[in-house]
Amino acid sequence: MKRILTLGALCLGVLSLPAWSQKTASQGIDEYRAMLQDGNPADLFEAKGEDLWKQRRGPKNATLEQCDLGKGPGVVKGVFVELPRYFADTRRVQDLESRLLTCMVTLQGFNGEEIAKTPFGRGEQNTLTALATWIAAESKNMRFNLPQGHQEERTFYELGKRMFFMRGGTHDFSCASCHGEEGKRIRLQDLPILTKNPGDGVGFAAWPAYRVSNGQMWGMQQRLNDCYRQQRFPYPGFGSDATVALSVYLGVNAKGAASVAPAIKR
Amino acid sequence: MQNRRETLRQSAVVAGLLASTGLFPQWAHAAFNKAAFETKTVLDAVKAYGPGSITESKDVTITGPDIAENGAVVPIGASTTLPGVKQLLLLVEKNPSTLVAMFNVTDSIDATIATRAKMGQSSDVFAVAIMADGRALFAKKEIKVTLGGCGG
Amino acid sequence: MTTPVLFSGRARAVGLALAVSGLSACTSGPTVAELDALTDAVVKASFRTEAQAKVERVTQTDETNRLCSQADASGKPLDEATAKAIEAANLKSIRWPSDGRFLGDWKQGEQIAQSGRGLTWTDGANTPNGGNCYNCHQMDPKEISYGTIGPSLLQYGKIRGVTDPNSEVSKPIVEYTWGKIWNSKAYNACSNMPRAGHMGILTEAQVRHIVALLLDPQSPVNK
Amino acid sequence: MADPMRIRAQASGDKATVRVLMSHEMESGQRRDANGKLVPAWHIAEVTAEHNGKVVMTAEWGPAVAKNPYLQFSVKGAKAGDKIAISWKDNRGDTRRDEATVS
Repeated sequence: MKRILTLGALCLGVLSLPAWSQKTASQGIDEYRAMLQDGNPADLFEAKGEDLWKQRRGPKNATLEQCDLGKGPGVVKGVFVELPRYFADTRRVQDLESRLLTCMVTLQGFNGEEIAKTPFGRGEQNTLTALATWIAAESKNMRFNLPQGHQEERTFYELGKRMFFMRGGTHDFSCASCHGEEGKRIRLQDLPILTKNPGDGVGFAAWPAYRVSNGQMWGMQQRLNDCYRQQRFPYPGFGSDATVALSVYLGVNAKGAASVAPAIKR
Repeated sequence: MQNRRETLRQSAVVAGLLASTGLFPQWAHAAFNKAAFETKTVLDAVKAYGPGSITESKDVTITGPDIAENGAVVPIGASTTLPGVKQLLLLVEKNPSTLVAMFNVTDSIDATIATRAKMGQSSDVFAVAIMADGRALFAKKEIKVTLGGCGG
Repeated sequence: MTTPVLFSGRARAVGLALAVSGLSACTSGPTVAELDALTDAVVKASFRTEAQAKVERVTQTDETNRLCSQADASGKPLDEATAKAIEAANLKSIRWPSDGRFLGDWKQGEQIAQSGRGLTWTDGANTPNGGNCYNCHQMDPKEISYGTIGPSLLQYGKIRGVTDPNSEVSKPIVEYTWGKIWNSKAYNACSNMPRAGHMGILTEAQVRHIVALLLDPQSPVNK
Repeated sequence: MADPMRIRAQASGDKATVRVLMSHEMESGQRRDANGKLVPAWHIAEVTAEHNGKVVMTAEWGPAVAKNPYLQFSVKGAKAGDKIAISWKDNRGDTRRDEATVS
């Protein structure tokens, strides 16, 4: 794990700021976040993703330009705000990242199982993150509208709801422990309510995002993975049905929210 | 706005051409002053570029947030309206080494630059303008560093 | 299967494909019971053990978590009798201090309250666990970086009239405080709060320090 | 080779604002790896900005510039169609040069 040592030490004892009133501190943090909006390093990953989409790669030396992300082969604009969805060819509900992986397997000949097992931030996982960043960016400011026409999409919504409320781990946490009520926060971090549309560019509508704390670009799969880590849950498989179902639940709830992805986050 | 795809394509071509013809810019303009980046105080860092003392000045401005949610990325900037500025320095007093960045300013740019620094802890942050006449003028601002949620 | 199994575990792929394709033929959609069973299958297939985060943490959750999760997902709170039964079972499981001492050192309690470490798959197995208290509660007024998922605990002991935690009159509050930290579900069946003692998050000594942070008149919480 | 920079240069009045994002680890030299060994500093050390081929600014950076660095400055007299080039060199000797057109 990457962490600047001096900052790592802070993590144990978050600095107390005695001279600061509550209001001033949160205003100060809003000001800080606003300052970071101009010049989001996600741009670097976006450019890389676009390049990777058009590059001949893999054992089949092919591009991804014929990849079908839900709106037909090669259509990129607008797909992000309608994923996850059901795909007839794989007969599965897939999110952006698991669908991209399918295309890397079918079009380019990559070994999907191997890539799914690769830790985030390494090898072809970096490819998936960059691709997801670019594809998300192509739907910037569009509004979420996940399809629920297919029975399996509705089943996955119900499954995702159960995942969202599932308490477990050593701390009995569920997603709802932190994201089930309006206006709550952990430390100074505001928590979006995810049982309904939390607003434009919040929650599901903000990932992939660049995280300033570790200088990493994260897709939704990694975001959910880290939620589960902090929940003290065991490790969710990349593109597993649990994570895709949860995404369907979050995405359907976010209907109408404008996407700001790729965002910049703390 | 400029089409990004075109920009990138151009960039790559230019980089390739220059690499093959050896036309990379002359690094002599900015030979890295390693000693300056090893100093532990604001004054010592400034001394590494010549001036022997520093004076606070209203004509120099340091920009940055009052509070940084994460010390890994803290937006800071330096500027001055004074004519005759030669160099702008950005420093974080309590970092292991104080100097963050030094900019050689020419008449072709505004004496206003902004970047992002790492901060290990809450600290005074300095902008120093080294003038053509050898004076070093500074402005400072305290930036508090905290972290938001911390699940471990 | 005609479609390639791309990256899923074999058990998951087979189990789910059968379950879902069976369901998709049915126009009215799966029943609640079918969905519950499917959820169990998906959980089993999706999660794996990583370092100290064992898969049993989700495949073998206890009755308390199971019933509360179901209630949350359905949007219907538990009925009174079930809630009382859960509380009674959790109350029975509380381990009271072995030496009769409820209060430790509030200064150590503050450190434990600050720490959010421990028990994730990236924490070393020997990392001392933190209490995560400030993530959800306000405590020492000097710490402004506190969460609001739980109630503010500012002046916790003072507003409950605890001037001498060792006195007989303070006993019910002291015991409740210990019990709440040890097993929050003993007092509120589906509380959001972890069961710090019961689930082995904090040791007896650590719980003692947290109790002191909340009840010691010298603690900044009560200043 | 390092990944390309993202350079945006926008003319406004008699100058152009240049915003640059660079792809670089900017390893602080303070961090320890899993074995407790200090990870050596690895950072962009020298930066040069050119306007139509003429050097308008140079800079020296230490490892305390944040990862994936951001730089903003304004070039006097730059107008739409002009070229802005940014080059960097890190303390391992890696270099990168990218160019953008002022819009």
